Amino acid sequence: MTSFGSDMRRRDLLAGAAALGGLAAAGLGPAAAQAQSTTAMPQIDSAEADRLAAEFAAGAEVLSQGLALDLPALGDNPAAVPVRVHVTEPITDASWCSEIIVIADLNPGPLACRFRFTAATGSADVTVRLRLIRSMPVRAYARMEDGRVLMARRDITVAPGGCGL
Amino acid sequence: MARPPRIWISNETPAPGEIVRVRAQMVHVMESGLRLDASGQTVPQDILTGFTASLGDSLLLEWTPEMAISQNPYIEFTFAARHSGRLRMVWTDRRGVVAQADRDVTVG
Amino acid sequence: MRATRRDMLLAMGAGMGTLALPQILRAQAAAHVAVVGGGFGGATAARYLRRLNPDLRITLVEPQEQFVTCPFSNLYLGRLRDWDSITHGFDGLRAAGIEVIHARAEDVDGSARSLGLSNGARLDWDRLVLSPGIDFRWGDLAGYDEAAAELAPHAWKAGPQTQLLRRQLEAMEDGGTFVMVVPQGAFRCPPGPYERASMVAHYFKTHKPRSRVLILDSQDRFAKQPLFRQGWQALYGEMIEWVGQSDDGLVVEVDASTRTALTAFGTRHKADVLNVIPPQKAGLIAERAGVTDETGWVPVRADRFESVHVPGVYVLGDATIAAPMPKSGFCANAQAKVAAAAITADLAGREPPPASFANTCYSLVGPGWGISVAGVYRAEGGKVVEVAGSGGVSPLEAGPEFRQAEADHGAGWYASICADIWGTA
Amino acid sequence: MIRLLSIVFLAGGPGAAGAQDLDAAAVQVLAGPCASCHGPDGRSPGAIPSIAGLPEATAAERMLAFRDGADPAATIMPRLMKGYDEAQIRALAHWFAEIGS
Repeated sequence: MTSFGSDMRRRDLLAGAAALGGLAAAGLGPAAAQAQSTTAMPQIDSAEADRLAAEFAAGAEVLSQGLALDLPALGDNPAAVPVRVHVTEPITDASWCSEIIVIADLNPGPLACRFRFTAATGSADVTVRLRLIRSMPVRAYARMEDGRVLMARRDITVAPGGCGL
Repeated sequence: MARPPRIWISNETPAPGEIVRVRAQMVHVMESGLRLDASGQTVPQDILTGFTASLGDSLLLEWTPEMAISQNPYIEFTFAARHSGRLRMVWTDRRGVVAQADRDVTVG
Repeated sequence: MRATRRDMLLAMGAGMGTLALPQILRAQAAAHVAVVGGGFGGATAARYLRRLNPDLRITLVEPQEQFVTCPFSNLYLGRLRDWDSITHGFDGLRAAGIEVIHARAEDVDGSARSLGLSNGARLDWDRLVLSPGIDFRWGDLAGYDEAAAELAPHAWKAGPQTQLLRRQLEAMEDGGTFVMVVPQGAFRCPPGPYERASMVAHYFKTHKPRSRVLILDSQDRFAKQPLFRQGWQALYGEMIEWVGQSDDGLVVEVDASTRTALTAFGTRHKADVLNVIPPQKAGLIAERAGVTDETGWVPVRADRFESVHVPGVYVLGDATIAAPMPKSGFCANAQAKVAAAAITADLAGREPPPASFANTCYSLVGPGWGISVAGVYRAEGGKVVEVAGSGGVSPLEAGPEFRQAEADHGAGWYASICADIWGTA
Repeated sequence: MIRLLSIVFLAGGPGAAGAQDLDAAAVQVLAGPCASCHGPDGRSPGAIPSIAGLPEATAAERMLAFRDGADPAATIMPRLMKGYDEAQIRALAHWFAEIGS
């Protein structure tokens, strides 16, 4: 995923913008009409996402193992894309996850949400629903109490199915 | 508040250490702040800003949603049931606490 | 072998210059195009290839001797159509000079350019068209597998499943509940579930007026939503209840033996007739041909609907990733015409003409109450795009004449497109 | 069956968007979706009007009126015609006029 400008689909953007504008989920009117009433615009690249990631890692080496990111490869409803993030290694009193962030690279605000856990949680497994403005990489970072930073990343094709949605 | 949050919990009487799964969803407009109204004015942002889950005195989870979270925010999480207590979930937005839900968890 | 002959022809053309052109065209005109799938995409492709180049050899591979259309199968459930009227044979295609083989396509070898059939035959092809429709992601929804579908039919491939669902509706006692489960992820015919709910409600209203329709939806919005809801209110009052994801509509498990659907927040809905529309993916042969990607669907070059993975293989219809074009019969038909033109041009060594597509989807809310959505599309930068300013849904404020006209046009569309595809009216 | 037609633009005019691309093969593709409602070659077996053989000027006028929202009785055609420019509409009118003649 490098060039994002050339493959933008109009409907992709419209529906995604409507989703971020907050109207789409309300089911009001055709997508085009919704899109005209939002200022939502995608990031032009992953620079802000990279900055957020670097800030989170704070200099620690980022490991691409131990964290799972589940999301559909095809997002046919950009207003509600289910995303699950979970640490796959055992959570123990000695090794537990204190924080997770989810980044949607090209959303107007790439930081989608943040989770904090405690030693009492005994687990690190969360699912939320995101609105995505267009096809993009989605990533998650997890901070382990021992200082390690774990990372997972998936690309999602946002392609609303149409037919008067 | 249109209605209380919807809660599902995989087991309210878990074995010690059992991983309990929780689903929670509340009604919230999640206005992104990017939308224009009919007169072309920006509709002010109005999103959920925080969610916490605790079991008795133990904090389990803090969630900080941003505007990318879908309308009627949904969260699913797990925790290890190490002691009995009241599972309390609290939702806040700019106005303060907007919803709360409690479930008693009895570890047996 | 085919590829070799093609290469030779190209080499001959290069060597002999323009004088050889007529001979080359004749030789290439005898090329063989195999088409898998006798539905809206495949049968259209076969017929239009024949029209565009009468010298082509065209073989259509379709297991069924009669094709039953998903469009208008909801009207069969509502008793507004009989079975024969949605069933189409292949005599029209044979009469047009297309060889029709009733077998299942089992495997595709994209480099050897051959196709294996369930009857043991192998077909060599110069170009292959796959229009395989959908298959189900059995197991994605807990408790719902092929055996469960015999108790709680999906009826999302028209045929015995559709007839089973109608028999169950007919056997249901007045006062019963019809429950429909609408899946997560892209599925065939986005307005289909809601037209089905309408047609079942029409059947209930006319035969079992104390019964109800409950739609359990994995999403918070659906195709033509305001139009459907307006029509439901006007025609069926409170008979149809729609429950979206935020209202605990997402079903996570099904028990077909007790006809029960369990939602994410733990509500058990007991149905008298349970219709589960399962999560979907491209038809199996697409996977075997190596044209699907990690989404389970088929990425295609928008200007010709050729696979991005396997050159020479064209893929049409519901199996493809063609958004913003929806997964509709009309779109498969439109894509087939673009692909047929591209294949014909390609075999003749010409650039394909610019792609142009349209879609019109009619849904029947009740007798004399039709609604529609339309769109015009073209290819741009490798993607399908909707032409700015085109398309949209029927106006919400339209009167009865408008709804009646759209109901009539829906029937007219069906007659026309069936004539266009199978030569049947 | 489908003749190769040489499209002459009587009214599209030079410089009309896309006109230079409209050879016969292009118009045939453009006309593809019309058959889905109006029947093969524009000859409808059902409730939707046939368009094969309509006089070219009449057909173009009607399609342009649909596009411009000037036909109050129209249902879906305005939404479809907004997807085509004038040169394309005139080429379609010519195509279906020729088919019927």
